[in-house]
Parts: sequence; C-alpha cells; structure tokens
Amino acid sequence: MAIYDSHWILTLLILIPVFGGMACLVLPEARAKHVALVTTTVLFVLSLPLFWTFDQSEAGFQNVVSIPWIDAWGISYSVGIDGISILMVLLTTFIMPLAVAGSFSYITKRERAFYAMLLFLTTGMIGVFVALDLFLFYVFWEIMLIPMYFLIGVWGGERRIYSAVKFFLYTAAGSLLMLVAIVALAYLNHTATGTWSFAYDEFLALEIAGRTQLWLFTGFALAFAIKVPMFPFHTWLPDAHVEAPTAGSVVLAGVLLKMGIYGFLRFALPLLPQAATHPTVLSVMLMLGLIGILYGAWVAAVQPDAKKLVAYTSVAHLGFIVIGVFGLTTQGIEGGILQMVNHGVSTGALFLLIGMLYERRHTREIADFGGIAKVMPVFAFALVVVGLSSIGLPGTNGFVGEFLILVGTFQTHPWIAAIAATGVIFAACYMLPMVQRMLFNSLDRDENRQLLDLNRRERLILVPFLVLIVLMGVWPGPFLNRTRASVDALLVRMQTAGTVGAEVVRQRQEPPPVAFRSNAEGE
Amino acid sequence: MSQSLGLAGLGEPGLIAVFVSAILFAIGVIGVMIRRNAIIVFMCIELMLNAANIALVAFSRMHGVEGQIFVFFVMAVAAAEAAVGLAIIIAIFRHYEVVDLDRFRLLKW
Amino acid sequence: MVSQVFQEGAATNFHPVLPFLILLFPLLGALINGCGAFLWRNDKMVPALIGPGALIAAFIVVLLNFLGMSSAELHGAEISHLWTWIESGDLRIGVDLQFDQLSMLMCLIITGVGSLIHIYSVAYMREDPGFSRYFAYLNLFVFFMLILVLGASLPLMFVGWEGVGLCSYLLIGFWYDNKDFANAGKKAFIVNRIGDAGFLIAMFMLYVAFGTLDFVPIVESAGGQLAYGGLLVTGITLLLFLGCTGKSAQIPLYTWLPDAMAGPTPVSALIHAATMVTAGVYLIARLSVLFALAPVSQGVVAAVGAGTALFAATIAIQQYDIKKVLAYSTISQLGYMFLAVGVGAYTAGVFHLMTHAFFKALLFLGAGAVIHTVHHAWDHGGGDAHHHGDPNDMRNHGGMKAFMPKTWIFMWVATLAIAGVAPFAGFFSKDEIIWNAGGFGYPILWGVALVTAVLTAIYMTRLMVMTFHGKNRTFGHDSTDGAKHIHEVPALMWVPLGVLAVLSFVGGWVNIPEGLSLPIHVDWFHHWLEPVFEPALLVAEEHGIHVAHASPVGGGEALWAGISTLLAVIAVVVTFRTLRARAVPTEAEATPPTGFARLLYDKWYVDELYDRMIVRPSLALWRGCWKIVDTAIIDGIVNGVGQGTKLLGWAGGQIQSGRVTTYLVMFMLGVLLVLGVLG
Amino acid sequence: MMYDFLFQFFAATAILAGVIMVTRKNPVSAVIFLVVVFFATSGMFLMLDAHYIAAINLILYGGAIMVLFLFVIMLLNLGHTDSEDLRGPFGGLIGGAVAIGFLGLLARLLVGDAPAAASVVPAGEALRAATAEQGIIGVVARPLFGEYFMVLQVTGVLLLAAIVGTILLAQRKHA
Repeated sequence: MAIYDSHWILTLLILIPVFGGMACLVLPEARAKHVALVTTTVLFVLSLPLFWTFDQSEAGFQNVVSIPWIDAWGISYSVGIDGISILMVLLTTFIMPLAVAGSFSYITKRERAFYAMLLFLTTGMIGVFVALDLFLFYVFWEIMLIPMYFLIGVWGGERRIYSAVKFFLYTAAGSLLMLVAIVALAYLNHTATGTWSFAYDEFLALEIAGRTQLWLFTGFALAFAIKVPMFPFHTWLPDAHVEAPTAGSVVLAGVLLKMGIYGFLRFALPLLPQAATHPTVLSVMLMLGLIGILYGAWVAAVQPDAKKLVAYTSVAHLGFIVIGVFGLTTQGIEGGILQMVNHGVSTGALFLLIGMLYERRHTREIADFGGIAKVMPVFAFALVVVGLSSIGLPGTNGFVGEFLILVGTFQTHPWIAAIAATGVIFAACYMLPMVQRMLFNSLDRDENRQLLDLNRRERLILVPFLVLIVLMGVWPGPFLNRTRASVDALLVRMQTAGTVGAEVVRQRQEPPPVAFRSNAEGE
Repeated sequence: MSQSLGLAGLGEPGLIAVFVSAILFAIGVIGVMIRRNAIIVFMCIELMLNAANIALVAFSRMHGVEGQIFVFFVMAVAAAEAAVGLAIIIAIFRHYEVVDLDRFRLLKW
Repeated sequence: MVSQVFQEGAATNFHPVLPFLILLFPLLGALINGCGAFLWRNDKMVPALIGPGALIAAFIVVLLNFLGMSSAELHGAEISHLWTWIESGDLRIGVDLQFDQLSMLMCLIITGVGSLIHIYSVAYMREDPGFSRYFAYLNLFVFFMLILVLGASLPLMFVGWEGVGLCSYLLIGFWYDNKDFANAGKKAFIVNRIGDAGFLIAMFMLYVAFGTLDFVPIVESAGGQLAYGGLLVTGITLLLFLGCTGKSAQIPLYTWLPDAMAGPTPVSALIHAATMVTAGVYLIARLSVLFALAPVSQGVVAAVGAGTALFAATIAIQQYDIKKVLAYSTISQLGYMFLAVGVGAYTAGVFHLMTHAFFKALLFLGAGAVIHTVHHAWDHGGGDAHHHGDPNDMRNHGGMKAFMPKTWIFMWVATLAIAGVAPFAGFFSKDEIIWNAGGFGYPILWGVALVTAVLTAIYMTRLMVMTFHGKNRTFGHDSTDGAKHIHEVPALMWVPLGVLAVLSFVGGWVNIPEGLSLPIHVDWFHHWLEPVFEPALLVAEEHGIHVAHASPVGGGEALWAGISTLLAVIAVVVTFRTLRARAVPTEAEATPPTGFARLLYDKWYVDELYDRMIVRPSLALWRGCWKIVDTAIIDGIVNGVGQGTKLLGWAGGQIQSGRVTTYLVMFMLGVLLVLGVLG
Repeated sequence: MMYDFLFQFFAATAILAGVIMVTRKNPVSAVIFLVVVFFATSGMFLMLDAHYIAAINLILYGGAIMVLFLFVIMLLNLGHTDSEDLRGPFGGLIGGAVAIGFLGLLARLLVGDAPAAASVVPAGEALRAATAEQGIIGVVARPLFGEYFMVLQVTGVLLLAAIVGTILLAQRKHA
C-alpha cells in the first residue's frame, strides 16, 4: 500500500491515538475502554506491515518527511524510521492494546480520562521514536511525561502523589538539561551555517570541538541516564512502578525505559561521537551499567514486594543494555536493541501478571502468597515462562539479547563483560525465590485457596507475550536483520569521528582468525 | 561621591537643617519599628515626612523656590494620607477592637 | 578381532537420517503432555503412551543413525543445519546438529536409558495427580539433553545445558507444595548458574580467540591457534570446568545434587545419575583438545575429580537415606570421570560415563522400587501412624530380599558393577581410569582412586545389607505386617530394571583392554571414539605425554586390575559379613552417630559453611544495598533536595507574615541596602 | 549670633521632642510632643527663609492634622498607657540598627571636604532677593499657579479622592 512508502503511516500512528483519546473523553464512560482497545488495535494492525515494508538494507531513514513548523527558528515536523527505531515503534504499538486490555477490570474510576491518557501517551511515545527534528523530539519527550504523571498520580496506589512527583521531577530535571544541550546544538549550527535549524541531519553534519562535545554529551547523558534509569538515578523507578496502575507499569517498563537507550543511540552517540568515545566517558558509562546489573539484581533479591522486585530487575536489565551499547560493537548494539524489545515483552508481561494477581488479592507482598500454582495453574505456567525469559534462559528471547550484548562487549571490554556475566547468577537469585514463594510451597492461606485462575481475557492478553518470548528466542533473525544496516552505519560514524571508535571497527574488519565457518555451509 | 553633592551651598544653618532632618527621620524610623500602636506608628510616619520637608526647605536655599513648592505638595499628600489612614484605623478598630499592628495579618491572604 | 566387524562396513559417506526427528519427538511429547496437564488432567492413558512413546521413537531414530554411522567411515563430524539462530556482525550461530561418534553414543545412552526410565515412570508415578505434567517435564528434559549433546556450537549446547537445568529445577521441585523440595530445586538452579556464568565467559573468550563458536572449527584449529599451556587456553578451560563443576556436581559446587533427591526417584535416575550430571564430562570430552593444550587445567580437573570422588565416598558411608547414598555415590563416580578426562584418558571417562549410566540408573530405579513399595505398604497396611516415617530411610527397610527377589538380584548386579568386580561393567571402566591415572603419572590421584574404589564397595554393600538383608523393619522390629503388605513391584517397573541389569553386566565388554591379558580383547569402544579424541591425543603426543605401561609402584595393567577387583571383592565380603551381624535400629529409634561418623553423617558441614560464608553475607550485603544505599543515601539525597526546596519556600513564606511592621523592616533594610550600595 | 543660637535651639528642640514623642507610652503625650516638633520645625523653616511654608506647617500639621490624631485617639479611647505598645529589646535593636544605619550613611556623606568648602554665592541670597521682589506669598504662588498649575489641580483631585475614601471607610456598614 502506498501509505507505507510515505511518511503518512508514521503521521497516522501519531495522530490516531490523539483522536482516539478525544473520542474517549467525549463518549460515555462505559465505552471508553472499548474505544481505547479498538484504537490501539487498529494502530497495531496499521503498524505491523512496516515490519515487512521496511527496507533492511537501507541504513538511513525511511518514510521520511520534513514540513516546516516554526519557520523562523528552522523547526520542522520531520519524521522517519530506521533500523534503530523500527523495532521500538512496533514494540510500542504491540504493547499498547495489551496494556489497555489488561486494564479492563483493573480501572474502575474515571475510565474516560484513564484511557484518554493512555492514548495520548501513545502519541508521545511514537513521536519520540520517529521524530527527526530535535525540537519536535523534545516536544514529544515532554508530552509523554504528562499523561504518565497523571496515570501514576490519579490511578496509583497509596503513595501515588509522592511517586508521581518524584517521577516527574526526576525526569523533568534531566530533560531540561537536554533542552539546554539541544538549544546549544542549534546555536552552534547557527554559528556555523548562519541559519536556524533543529534538524537531525543538520546536526549530524556539524563539527563540534571535543570539549564542547563533552559538555553537550553530559547534558544529553543525564537526561537519558535518568530515563534508562542508570544507577544512581534509578530510585524513581521502583516507586513509580509500585504505585502505578498495571497499564502504567507495563508502558513504563515496556516503552518508556527504552527512551533513554534510544536517546543514546539516536542522539548522544552519533551527534557527539568524540565525547561518546572518550575513554573516560566510556568507562563511566560502562561502570554505571555494570553497577546497575549487579546492584539491581542484588536489591531485587531482597524485595518483599513483587512489583518492586520486578522494578529493580529492570535496573539490572537496562544495565546490560547500557554496557552493550557502550561496548561499541555490532553485537553489543544489536543485542542491546533486541534486549530492549525483550525487556519490553518480558517485563511488560511480568507486570501484567502481577497486576492480575493484585486484582484478585489486593496485595503484592510475596509473603502473602504461596502454593498458588495449585489453584492457578495457567497463571503459574505463564509466570514461570515469563520469569525464565526475564532471567535469560536460553531458548527464550532474554538469552539472545544478553548473549549478544556480552559477546559484543567482551571484545572491547572483557573485564566488564566478564563481571556482567555473573549477573546471570544473581538473576536466578531474585527470580526463582519469588516464583517459589508465590507459586510453590504449601497453599496454607485460606484467601489463596479461593483464587480463580486466569479468565479468557487474561489468557488472551498473555498469549502474544508468550509467543513472542519463544519466537524471539529461537528465531531472532528477522529482528536482528532489521537493525543491522543502521547499527553498522552508526559504528562507522563512531569510527570516523570518534577517537577509540577506530579501534573498534578495525577489530571488526580484520578477518576472523579462523577462516572457515560451519561445515554445513562449506559442503 | 560625597563631594559631588556640594552641600557647601547650603550655608551653615542649611547644613544643620539637613542634619536635623536626618536625625528626625531616623527617630521616625525607630518609632515605626518599636511601636505597635497603629496611631503612633502613623505619627512617626508624619514625623518622617516632616523631616523630609526640612531637608527640602534647606535645599531650596540653594536651588531656588522649587523646594518649597515640593514641600507644599508633600503636605497636601500628607493631609490626604492622614485622613485616609485614620479612617482605615477606625475601620480596623471597629472590626478588631484593637489597633495593635502585630495582631493584623491583613497583607497575607 | 571383534572390532573388525564394525569396521568392515562399506566406506560410504554417512548422512544423518531425519536428524530433526530425534529432537522433534521428545519436544512434541512435551508439548502434548504439557497441554494435557491443563486440558485432560485426569487422563493417564495419553501421557502413559505419549511420554515413553516419544522416547522410544527418538531412540529408534538414534539407533538408525548409529547403525548408519557405524557402517560408514566417518572422520570428523557431520553437521545438519536446521536454521540460522543468531547472526550479528561476524558472529553466526546456527541451529546445527553435530553428528559424530561421541554425540551418537550420548544420544544412545540418553534415549535408551531414558526410554527405560520413562516406562518405569508410568508405573511409579501412576497415582500422582501431576502425571501428565511429570511426563511433560521429563520429555522436555530429554529434548534439552539431546540439544546439549547434538548442538554443534557452544551456544546451542548452552541452550541444552541450561534447559536441562530448568527441567531439573522443575522436576526436583515437582512436589512443590513441600517447601524443602521447592528449595532444593531452586538451590540446584542457582548453584548451576554459578557454573553457567563460567561457561558463558569461556564462550566469549573462545569467540575472541577463534571468531566462531562452532565446535568443528575450534577443535580443528585449536592446536595452531592457541599456545600450549598459554594463559588464554588455561583461562578458557578453567572457566569451562567451573561450568562442569556446577552441572556435574563437583567440588565446590556439588551441594545441590544430594538435595536434588527431593524429586521423584526416576528423575534422580535419569537426570541426576545417567544423563544430565554427566554433561560436564561430555563438555570436556567434546573440547578435549583445549584441555590437552592446558596442562594446568588438566591437573585441576583431575585433582578436583579425584578429590570429589574420595570426599563424596566418605560421606556416602554414613548416610541413611538410600537416595542420599546413591547421590553421593554419583558425585563420587562423576569424580572418577573427571579424573579420567583430567589425566587425558578421555575414552576412559566416556566409557565410565556409559557404564555408570547403566548401573547407577539401575540402582536408583531399584531404590525407587523399594521406596515405592514401602510407601505403598504404609499407605495400605499401616493404621499405625507410628510407622509412617521416611520411606527413603534404609533403617525403615531391611529384609526386602524376601519380598522383592527380582529387585534384589538386579540391585546386586548393579552393586557389583559399581564396586568394580569383574566381569561386571564397572570393573572395566573403573579399572581403565585407575590405570590411566597411574599411567599418565599422577601417583597420588592413582592412590586416591584406589582407596575410593574400596570405599565404593563398602558403602554400596552397606546399602544392600541395610535394605535387602536382615530382618524387615518397615513396621517396626517385631511386626510381621511386612509380609502382608510388601510386594514385588509390577512388571512395568522390574522389566526396565532387568534390561539395565543386563547392560550393567555386559556393558563393559565393549572395551576389554589388551593389557588385561584376558583370552578375548575388544577395543571397539576406543576405536569408535578415536576420531573424536584424535586432535587432543595428537596435541598430547606432540608435547610428549605418553601412557606409561606400568603403575607408579610397578606392575602391569593386568596385575593391578586383579588387585583392584580383589580389593573390591574383599571389601564387599567383609562389609557384608560385618554389617549383617549388626542390629540396625529403625529410623524412629535411631540416635545420630558421634565422633568422626557424625562429621560424615553431617556431610562435613559444607552446606552450613556455605550458608555462613556465602549465602548469609550476600543477603546482608544486598539488604544493605537496598536499605542503606538506595533508601538512605540515594533517596535521602533526592528527598533531601526536595525537602531543602520546601524549606527555602517555607523560609520565604515566613517573611511574608502579613504584618505591616515586618514589611516595614524589610523596606527599611532595602532602603539601607540601596543607599549603601549606590551612596 | 542670635540667629545661630535660635536656629540651634529649634533644631535641638525638634530632635529632643522627637525622641520623647517616640518613647511616650501614652499616645496623647506623643501627640503633644509631635506638636512640639512641628512648632520647632516651623521655627526652622522661618529662619531658612521659607516663611509661607512655616506658616502652613504650623496651621496644617500642628493645627489640623494633629487635632485629627488627637480626635481619633479620643474617639477610639486609646488614651490610656499601654505597656504592650513598645516592642521588646529585639524590636528596639532592629530599630536602633536601622537608625544607626541611616546615620552611618549620613556620616559617610560628611566624610571629605564638602562641608568645609566655601560657597561662592552666599546661601539663600537668591531666594531672599526673590522674596523681596515678589513678597512672601508671591514667591511660592507664582510658580504654583504657573509652572505647577496642572500638578496643583491633580493634588486637588487627590484630596477629593481622599475625602471620598475617608467617608467610605469610616462609615458604619449598617448605617
């Protein structure tokens, strides 16, 4: 279809949720959830063909458009996708209908506003992933913040106000620094070319002195590090997750946390290659990633609250992605991108599962459960599979991502990767005890004996997650292929403009020590 | 800085008058700060206005009659102020039965 | 020569026959049974047919391939490419199955012994409500185990490696409503993951060194690529061995295996005796060339193996739980295998792996039969709650010979096999290990291996005596209820025992070394595996490592084989006579032993040591991270900034008191300030 | 000589009466001493050749406004001594500090040679000449109704507004 050759598909993806959200607001309360579900489903169906129409041999942007918006400042509506963002866009459209469906019985008050917020949030998220004008990007970035703030603050748990404010202030503090960096870039561009512009391409062409790059990188990196979240900027995450309603947690973990990494890949690295490849910067980022892996897992292991536990596992998972990205190798970055999708899928599913349990028992304390595999076998099955995916068991999607990240980073930073590999031990140390204390042991509480197993709607929600977990675990090829060209282009850019990037790519281009591959191909 | 003011043109009585003006003004300030009674505070303000008048008159010896014109207007405004101010005090007293300034927080909503 | 028979087949090229079916059958079985666990929970017919059926089908395919391979002249490995799994940059990992002599042998063991255990399980688990789930797990386990041995690259092997760990976890905690059982499963998984981390890092190092993770190129180019005894290869092999110590329960990561006995007994037989725990040995055999290049690592492997063998054997002597005895025995026997591969006798290690699979599976299944029977007897016969103790405890057994004669005979076959009495299977494999340990110049390890052999005979005889001989204690010392309620197990259970007994008897005859000076000598096994170990042996040869044809203290192979079998026989006889005369208290009456025996009874307190040294400090550290670093420090700073802002606002608000005088003071101060600055 | 003495006497009286006025607890005596201040300042105005100002100062301040104050004090019955009225030492400290600050600023002005500098034109000569020419009233009235006529009118409006405001504020709500 023609729209898949033009920017219209992206523009539609941005616009449809806005209209859907408005419809939610004006239609009767009881209809809101259905409108939201239909809207997000349509969105997903609409976006799905992108996966195939996307030209995976093309490193640059596709479905591009640039329409002037605020001409005086050179701000334009520019959108497009490449190998780094395509999976993120699809992840967003994949998660949203499931998050909406997962809220059907969870949200009972102010439904109109709730679903409208979810839909506005969708617009923000898709916008962030497709924006090619930094001003536009910033606008979407901030748009995203507002619905999320309300989702936590209005439909959250007991300490929702504290969490919502913490979330908002943390993120806003970071993004203001980013705004400074963006404006500085525009100013530099103005000095260099004499015209005002916020376009990504223009900034790519900019030559920036090393020291300036470091300052700008700091601005971007703080914003993204808070969003990731990297240690020690992570403490908003557990609070936000614990208090947020299920759909909020799912979206937060599934998509919002990816923004930080996406920001690094899209902006911080290619725009400021010298800063990003500066040895000190690299080691700081890698160390923070490493600390995140270990620290997140450790703290997760001693959490009494299931949702908080999962929140801390996110810190660990995102730590893996950070070291993958800053390992600056093909495998590391591709693995990182893949792991972003994986994390969205598995952690999203985990939050949904915990939410389903919360709806039944109104508690998330792990100690309140025990032996519920007896009464909820389907739930138990799903939790085990998703949990195993989360700890990266081979055969599930989690392994492929982690493995690529570690293999990639090991080539440039063997010690970091080796220590990070011990994260798999600690992963087992948090997930298995939780699974055991919830599902296994004896069913000794009366409240738990009456628990009903998942109903049809809940099962249907989980099926896509489980399918994707296995599919991406055994056949990640289609996903990896789509990222390849863009990642390679990024690395080449880091090489030509960076300082240590050269080393990385030289290593890659040398023929491997052993010249042959698997026999099957030779024969 | 101080030299450029050219106080010498005042002559000796004028100079003394400026000193008196300053001292009276300072007394007025002290009064405003150490008294709670609204009326006395008000009186202190009148004192400060009067101090200013002294200075203006002293300056008029040097710069011509405009100083006195100024004093004329100051007095007119002071009269208006006294009338309105006292009316306010009366209105407040009617409401609170007291004219202690520390008891009012009318400037804060 | 017998081996000629196998060689004379036409030298045609070998092509795997329907290789994917080997994996597909167990996988389908697992899926069907898995669905069954939800959909037809009470139907036992489907799982009873599908479960063992899938395995038998797989076994037939394996057998076809095996026959095909033995009639062909295969040098090197045949790779069967299914699809590309991971492709990123230079890294390419296919879902490739590697068919060579070693993987075929392993497949035979897995599907063969697996089939028998599946059949046995049908009867053993008949009354369990989780019947379908059980077969789903068991089939899934076999699937992963086959991936482990057939995987043509390290990552694919790792899939199997962790997959079997998962199934082990699920099956150990099969009766998950018992907290201890669930804990045991969790412990197994976590301890295994420690080893897995080593495996992962080793993989990364291999990738950096070779640019590929496929076995074939690594094995072929290792000799030229890595320096002999170099740091890199030593690191790789030591990390791989760390993985092995986890999976194969060696010091220091062995502690999960005894706890793993919480699972159903056929599971212990299949996973924790015959197949999964030998994965480490398989890994070293698969990458033998790397170990051959790293003499230091080899020494470590051999020493750890021998140490574990002795250590576990000492514990086995003082255990009363029949499965625990067998568990420690398994650890000990695995130690033998590592000793073998450590000294460079890879064939001997794999040989012992095979015979051990036969007799240890038999021992576990036999023990399972006894446990099953005791359990039943208590359930159906004993109204007296007093007698309901632990059916695993040998002090509650005794005199089973009279009630279960078939089981008794089969168990004795296995006992003699593991004790190393000629001509049972264990004799040939164990003797070869001991001989090689001495021959490759490890006199201390040789001595340890000999001592352990004697200990093995002692604890196994003790097990037999306590279980099958003497008076029955199941219903107390003086009760005759036993005769009424204890029966031989059904045919579905004893037939597999019988098959395994035959294998335990004749299984060693595939390799009768020339050195024994017996009238017949067979080197089929050596010949079969020769292509696999050739690169490793070549490396060893290049660096001047040869088998000495004498033991460290003189004497040839035949002499020492004779001595060792004689020692075993003496140990069996002496133990038998000593213990038979001794009265055994029932579990209820028993008091814990004292002195050194207590130390062995409590397993050298290693679990307690780990708990104090590792588990508790870790948890304390983690809790500290949470409570102190996260909550107190980071959140303290964050909230502090918030509070500080609030305080500032409050202070500002205080100035806005609403009092005229305050404003006046401010105004005056402002005037002063302005005048002070400008004046 | 007599001129200097009188001038200094008025100045001293003004300051002294000011101090007494500020420290009286009784509002009525405060009013009386304020009147004294106004008298003294009127004397000073007179001696500084501002005859008209001296007169209206006496009439307007010393007469009308002070009577108004006295009237309100009596009206509200505030004539009794109230010890609460004076602030404690802290208030005094701040007041004193501010006052000292002002005086300090003044002292700063006096540092240097300014007061000693001789004037070319004797002080007040021009004003005296104008007064001689136009009369005491004329010297003020001419500019007032000429140059500053507009301002004078606006002042009238201000006074009107004050009258209206005063009535509005002081009237009883229910009257």
